[in-house]
Amino acid sequence: MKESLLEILRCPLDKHELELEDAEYADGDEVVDGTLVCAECGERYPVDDGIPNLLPPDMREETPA
Amino acid sequence: MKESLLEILRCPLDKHELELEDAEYADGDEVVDGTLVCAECGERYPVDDGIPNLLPPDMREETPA
Amino acid sequence: MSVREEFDEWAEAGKDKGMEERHWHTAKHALARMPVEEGDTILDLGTGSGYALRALRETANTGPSYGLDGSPEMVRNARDYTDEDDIEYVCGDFDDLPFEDDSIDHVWTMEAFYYAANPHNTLEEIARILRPGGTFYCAVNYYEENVHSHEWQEKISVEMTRWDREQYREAFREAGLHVAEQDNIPDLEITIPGEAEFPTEDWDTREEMVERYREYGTLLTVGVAP
Amino acid sequence: MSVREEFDEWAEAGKDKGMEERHWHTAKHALARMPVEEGDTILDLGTGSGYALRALRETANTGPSYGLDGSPEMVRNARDYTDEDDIEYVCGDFDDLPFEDDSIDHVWTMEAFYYAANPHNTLEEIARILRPGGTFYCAVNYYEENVHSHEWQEKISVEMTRWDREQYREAFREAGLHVAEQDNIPDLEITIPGEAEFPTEDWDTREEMVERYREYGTLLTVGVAP
Ligand SMILES: Nc1ncnc2c1ncn2[C@@H]1O[C@H](CSCC[C@H](N)C(=O)O)[C@@H](O)[C@H]1O
Ligand SMILES: Nc1ncnc2c1ncn2[C@@H]1O[C@H](CSCC[C@H](N)C(=O)O)[C@@H](O)[C@H]1O
Repeated sequence: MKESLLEILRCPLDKHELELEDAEYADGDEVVDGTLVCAECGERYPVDDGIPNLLPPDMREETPA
Repeated sequence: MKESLLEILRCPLDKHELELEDAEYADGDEVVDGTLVCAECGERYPVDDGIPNLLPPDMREETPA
Repeated sequence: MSVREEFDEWAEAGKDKGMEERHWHTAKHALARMPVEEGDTILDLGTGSGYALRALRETANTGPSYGLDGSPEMVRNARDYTDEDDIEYVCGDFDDLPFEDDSIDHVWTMEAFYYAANPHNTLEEIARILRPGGTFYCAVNYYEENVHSHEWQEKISVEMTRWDREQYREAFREAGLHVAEQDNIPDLEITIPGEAEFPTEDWDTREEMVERYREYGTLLTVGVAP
Repeated sequence: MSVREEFDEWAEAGKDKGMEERHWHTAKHALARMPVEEGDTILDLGTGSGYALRALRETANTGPSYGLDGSPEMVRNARDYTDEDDIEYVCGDFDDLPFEDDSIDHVWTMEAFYYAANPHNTLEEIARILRPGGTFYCAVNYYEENVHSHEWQEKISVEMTRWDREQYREAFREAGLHVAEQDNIPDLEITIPGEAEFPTEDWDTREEMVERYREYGTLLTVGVAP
């Protein structure tokens, strides 16, 4: 994801803004890894391989290996 | 035209309600002849053979015989 | 010649029925898309023979509906062809719609809108009389991208507006209508003669006739009152 | 099985590409009707292989656009297939759209809406994120009138919503969307074998297959945010 995506992405639960933490970049502004944190409720959403995972927490668990 | 058409018909010029004068009826509520008069500007519109003619006055003149 | 004189002549020559037959090829597909509910009030602008209102009445059980036309002779014909009590025909002009604000559920017009003397004003009038959420289905065969229609202006004394697709969208929005859809509806029914028959009276090449009907067809633009 | 598990399996089995190919027959006609302007922001709900956004980018020069899907594997594939910088894919659920209010010009969804756990809530979410005048193009092959689709539920563990045409219109309106259009878009491209080939693996009679594709096709309902 590009960092500019944060302008429109919101916390799925309360629709508040998200802050990007522990970001790793590639090609300048492409975020490949990191965590999106809701500025209001503090819920944390992973960015994995450049893909933000904004599934609500109860749907987010890893697929069984 | 049916008299109930007056609920929705308006003077084309100022969009005010119209009043029906000199009405001749057929089949009960079918107005076959008469005049529609704007309650606001007083402009008069003919009903001929059951058809209300709400062309603005300058377009309404009879076709040359 | 005025709209009235021009189209009174057409009506007297019986052209209204010919148009109905040809326009139906594409009009029926556009009409089928209208989100009409039972009892809805429809206004047909430039109703001609009045067929659209009769069709909607039969297929969708629409309520009190009105066909407006600037030609008294067209209105007379439309009325003659119609048995339905709940369909009324009215003589009036596109520029001064004689209806109350917010009183119409859906406005339909086929091959007529571009005759409006002031189309921007007509769109504002339509936005005025539509209830919130009401739709305006505007179908035209005469428009910029349909190059085969450009010559039509030479055959008629009434001045015609020739917008392209984008101009339609822009004008709708300027008048306060949301644009929900734009589409070309092909005429798949008109008979296109075999290669050997060309040139015909109307067409130099078969290719052009195919493009006119099967590709360009009818341009439909759908607006929605906010 | 959850949406995630079910569709991760589909993605891993490569079913996303198969769906793209089949759905494109009707999806392209619906996409062509969208009143998209250059630079518009599109959201594709249940994006699968992500083809709709790539197509709109190529044909209408759309701006930053987003494909949402509940299956991480689908999202991974969609991203792999896409070179465009301005198209982003996001993992998320229909019931909790992770987007700002009034931030999207048009929402598109093909063969996905009926998987929403709470479709009424999803419609409200769509109405929330659309800007005024933005459209929601909702295309489904699984719906009440398409009797040939009813058995699909047996093949999948995710619960599916089977509304009829009227229920779609009503639900849109309940969520505050105006309904601008409803239409069946036939699939004219799928090969229907000759009479002698029936019954086939999937179809008892040729008639049924013709009805499924050429008549019912894809149900499109278009909503507009006020
Ligand atoms: N300014 C105007 N006001 C009202 N009616 C007009 C008009 N300009 C043209 N018309 C009417 O629009 C019609 C165009 S012909 C199309 C008729 C019909 N809708 C059909 O599909 O066949 C004619 O009947 C003509 O009289
Ligand atoms: N509740 C939900 N939230 C998000 N995505 C969902 C979902 N339920 C199903 N989906 C996704 O919706 C897609 C349906 S398959 C259709 C894919 C694509 N639109 C096409 O036309 O081919 C799948 O990718 C599935 O993962």
